[in-house]
Amino acid sequence: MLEAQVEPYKQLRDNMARRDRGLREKVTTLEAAASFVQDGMKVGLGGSTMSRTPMALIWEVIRQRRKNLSVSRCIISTDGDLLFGSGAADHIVTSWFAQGILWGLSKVLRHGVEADGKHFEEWSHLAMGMRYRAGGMGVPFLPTRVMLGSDIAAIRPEAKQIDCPFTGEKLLLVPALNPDVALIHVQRCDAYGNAQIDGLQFMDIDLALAANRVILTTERIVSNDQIRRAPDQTKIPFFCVDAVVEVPYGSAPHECYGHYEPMLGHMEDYVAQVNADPVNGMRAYLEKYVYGPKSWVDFLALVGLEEVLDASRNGRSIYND
Amino acid sequence: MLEAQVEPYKQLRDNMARRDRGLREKVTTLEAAASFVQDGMKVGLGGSTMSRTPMALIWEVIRQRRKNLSVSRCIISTDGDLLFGSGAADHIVTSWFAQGILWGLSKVLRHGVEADGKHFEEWSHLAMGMRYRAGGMGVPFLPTRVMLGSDIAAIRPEAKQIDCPFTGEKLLLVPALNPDVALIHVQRCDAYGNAQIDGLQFMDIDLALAANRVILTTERIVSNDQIRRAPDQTKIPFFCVDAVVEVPYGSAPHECYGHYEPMLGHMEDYVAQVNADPVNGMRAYLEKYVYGPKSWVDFLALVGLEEVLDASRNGRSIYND
Amino acid sequence: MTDAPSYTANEILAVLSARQLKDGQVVFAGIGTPLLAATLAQRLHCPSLTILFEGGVVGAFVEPGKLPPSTNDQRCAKRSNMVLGSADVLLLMQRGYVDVGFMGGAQIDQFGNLNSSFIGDPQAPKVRLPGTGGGNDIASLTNIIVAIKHQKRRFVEKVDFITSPGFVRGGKSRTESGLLRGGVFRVITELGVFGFGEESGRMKVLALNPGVTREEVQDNTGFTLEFDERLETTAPPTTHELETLRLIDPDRLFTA
Amino acid sequence: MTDAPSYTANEILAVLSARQLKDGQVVFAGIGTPLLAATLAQRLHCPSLTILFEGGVVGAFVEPGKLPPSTNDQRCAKRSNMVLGSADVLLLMQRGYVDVGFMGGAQIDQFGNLNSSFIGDPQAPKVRLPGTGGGNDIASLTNIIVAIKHQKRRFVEKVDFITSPGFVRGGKSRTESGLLRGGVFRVITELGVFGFGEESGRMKVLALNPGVTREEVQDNTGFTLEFDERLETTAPPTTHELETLRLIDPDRLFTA
Repeated sequence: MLEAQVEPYKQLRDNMARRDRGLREKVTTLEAAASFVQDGMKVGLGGSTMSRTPMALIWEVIRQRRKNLSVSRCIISTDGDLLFGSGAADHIVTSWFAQGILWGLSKVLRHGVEADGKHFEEWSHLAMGMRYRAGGMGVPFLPTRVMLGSDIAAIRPEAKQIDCPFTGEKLLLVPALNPDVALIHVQRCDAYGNAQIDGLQFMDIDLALAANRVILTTERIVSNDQIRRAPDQTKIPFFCVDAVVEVPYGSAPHECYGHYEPMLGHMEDYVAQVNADPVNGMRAYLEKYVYGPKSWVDFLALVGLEEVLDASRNGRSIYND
Repeated sequence: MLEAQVEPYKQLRDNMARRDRGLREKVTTLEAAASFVQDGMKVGLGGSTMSRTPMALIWEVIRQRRKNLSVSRCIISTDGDLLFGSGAADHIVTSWFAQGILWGLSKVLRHGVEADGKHFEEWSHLAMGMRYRAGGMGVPFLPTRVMLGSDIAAIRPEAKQIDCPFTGEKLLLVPALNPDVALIHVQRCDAYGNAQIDGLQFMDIDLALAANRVILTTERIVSNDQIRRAPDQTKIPFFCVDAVVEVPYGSAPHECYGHYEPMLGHMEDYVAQVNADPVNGMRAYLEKYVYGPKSWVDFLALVGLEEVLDASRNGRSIYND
Repeated sequence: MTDAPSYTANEILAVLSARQLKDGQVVFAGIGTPLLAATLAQRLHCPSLTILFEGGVVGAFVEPGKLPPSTNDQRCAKRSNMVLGSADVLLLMQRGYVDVGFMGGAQIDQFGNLNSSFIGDPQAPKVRLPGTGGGNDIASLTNIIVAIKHQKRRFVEKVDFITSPGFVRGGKSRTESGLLRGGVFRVITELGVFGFGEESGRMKVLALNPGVTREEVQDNTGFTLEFDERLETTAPPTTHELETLRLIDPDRLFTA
Repeated sequence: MTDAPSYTANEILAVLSARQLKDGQVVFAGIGTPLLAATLAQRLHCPSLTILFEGGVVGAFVEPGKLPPSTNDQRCAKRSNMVLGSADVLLLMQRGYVDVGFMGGAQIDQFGNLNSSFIGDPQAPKVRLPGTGGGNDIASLTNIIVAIKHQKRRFVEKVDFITSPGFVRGGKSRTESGLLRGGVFRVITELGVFGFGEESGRMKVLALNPGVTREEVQDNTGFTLEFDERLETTAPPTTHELETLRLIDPDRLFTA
């Protein structure tokens, strides 16, 4: 699989020309939105580690039994586990893959890569950012001063080292990444897809500009009037966006800045179960929490109201002082 | 003058290493701040056309009788006139140079370039943006798809055309621009220099990151506490900033988003006077409005209280609806 | 029409330009006639036209009677959908989000190249013009409509300087220069509407404005014009179009 | 000291790391010990230390008892000076705004190269580690301090995989690789403080922690260590340092 192949500009523009970029309402259901993701696609995920992960969308993609996805994210976490463990993705492009330092290595990642033929394509964090940024700018690469001299560069011939035509300095050119579809969760957007993101943006803006389709879930759909009262707060313009779904707690059990912190009780139980047995533990988790629930609200109920309310209180406390 | 020479990375880093980037209060006077600008320096200006122009700083730089400046800005306007006309600058790097469409060509520019040996180094607007951005990113160039096939590229051999090593496509690499000092006016910042910009940002963020020194004027100095209540609204981090001056109406007679619109009566009179005679008209304007006043407030008084109040009412009206 | 309304050259320029836009498009508009025409279209047949300005505005709605003196003023941003950096709004165009760019120029040639930099020799210019601004970027990255006054000194065989590329030297020369998409597809003047030969990249007359003859347009042009086989006559500005235009620009800032 | 306070290995790691920072510096800190050490320094001798996190935070102040589970959580951003994109905070380092990077790793070698990617053959790894995150970027772009547990399997002659470059193969090889600035300048472990030979780029012992012998540190290291001519003994963590540390991490998330 040659993931880092750069899309020729003509193709990128032709794909874009076919998109409906007109001002129109795009509100739909989680099921319909997730169906933009088809087998074998390159999928980009918003957020980072346990923050603003588009969990409800990933959950629905897995429920729709997608296969052979190549998934990229700046830092991937539980979402990477679920995508590998469910068989939805066999290729993950990121700079770091684990639940977070509290829980050590991901055994699901380890099992997938060491024993199950899955690929974890590693780039430095800045390189990931520059790959999305090049994709969003409509250029085939961006120059960086990282990865040089390291074995990451050695195993990533998709990046090209050059001597700078201006200074003679060695530089690494990282190739543009234009996912087929990006899944992004935001605090609020309007029905057209004009999105505001509070606090940490991670690589979401570049990702949204780079992707050939963007699906937003949002804690809340607000009026276009409200968006237009503070246009300098819009972080993703509506014409990048192809579908909008209102999904409160759409990042659970991860956090959404200003709304809720991670649901750590659920995360503790999850990690204990899948690290004890990355195959059967994961299978049981998927059955109970992904395939089992009738709806996202049903999933939240399984996480537990107390945990959800605790996470919310912690999340809102960022604005207390 | 070879303006587009790219600073070698070692030199850029060594300059940076010598800067005091610690958290410290930097509030000073307009006179002291403007003295960061020394003869022959490369000076970058924030804002664009008639918006958020760092007019008070430029005014003070001219009063300090600086010479041989090379000044860059995304779009330059009255400020370019004053810098050429006063003799402070002999080289201007920009994409567009005029007062604005209402007043046609700048006769000061025309006189300077056609008859007085001054240089107007033209780049496309995107190229200007990418030059500052490369400078801010610490890379020697950025790739673009503009200027190709045009005579702007023909007269700008400082930009280099390449065949993309990924796609074979023709690209133009534009060289990084790292001004010696940037002059930027903002709506508010704290005493350390953490700055918020409302509305149109233009190229100010990239410029601030690219420059080797940054001088801020601000409508208002606020507490660090206020900045830290909304850290995602900080647009320029304090460690980019070397001096802070509180100068209400610091962009007059141009506009400052949300505070005041351009003072069009003054602009009308100015343009009539300098376009009638770009040498003597300009000399008389400088005597009266730049060298004459005892202070910036004195200058505002010459513009006239009614005009200042009108501009303020119009400026604030952006938040009426 | 018996009581055809009267109008200025700039007014028919704005009205015909507005007619070129389709609802739902994303249009990048320069200052002057382009801004006016896009705003006019938005109030006529394109209620969901998305207007972008170089200052960093996405989804603008300019208020009638409050035309901005440049596309970098706060009036352009008021109650818009998004405000971002100047380079970033141009990058949207490089990425392909924009359908149409809308611009002016001081000089245009048979291949649709625009000059807004130098009259005379660039090394020792007779007139130093203001320069490209975003013009070169718009012309390089998207399909453009040019609104320009029709005068012989403006419509020249070869511009003194290519600020904003059209079909460069005609034929495949635009693509060969590395400009893989976009290009000038319409020129609007007070005399007519112009397109370009698909193979040649040379300007041709698609329609003449009411009362304008072939001779008149040729006489005002510095190179030999082709006329389209299906040459049309432009429908004159309607009372509704003109009234709406005058509502937007009551002070005739851009339509005098 | 007669009543020397007791402490864990992770605690002395955090305290000695904190001591490496100077007031007024700009420090880029990874999760775990680096975050803890930077926060500790800020509460001890560096009240105006500017802490950056990979999640996009500039000028952070982590609240005692509210340690974030990663540097991408909102707890990192609360009441900070600035929040921006993840790539942009790393670009600040590429531009040169950062004085010190502060990171961990799974394996380190004699030239200060760090491995956090693979144990064994990268093509068929025995253990697939989490990867570089921002580690490679920090190590490539700025001067770094590494805080790491001192075990023979971690201190190896040659790392299985260079995730984050130190002095690469020693000598001038770092610069020759294109890494023109930065480099590892301190390694802190529970056994001592280490620097690097200016010419050789090889690790050497600068100081031994209280009660640690030359033999003990050599026995726990997979390559031959040089000892600095002016070998010092680290002053033990003070009661004030430990109390402050325990106030910051009362649940011993990072110091167990």
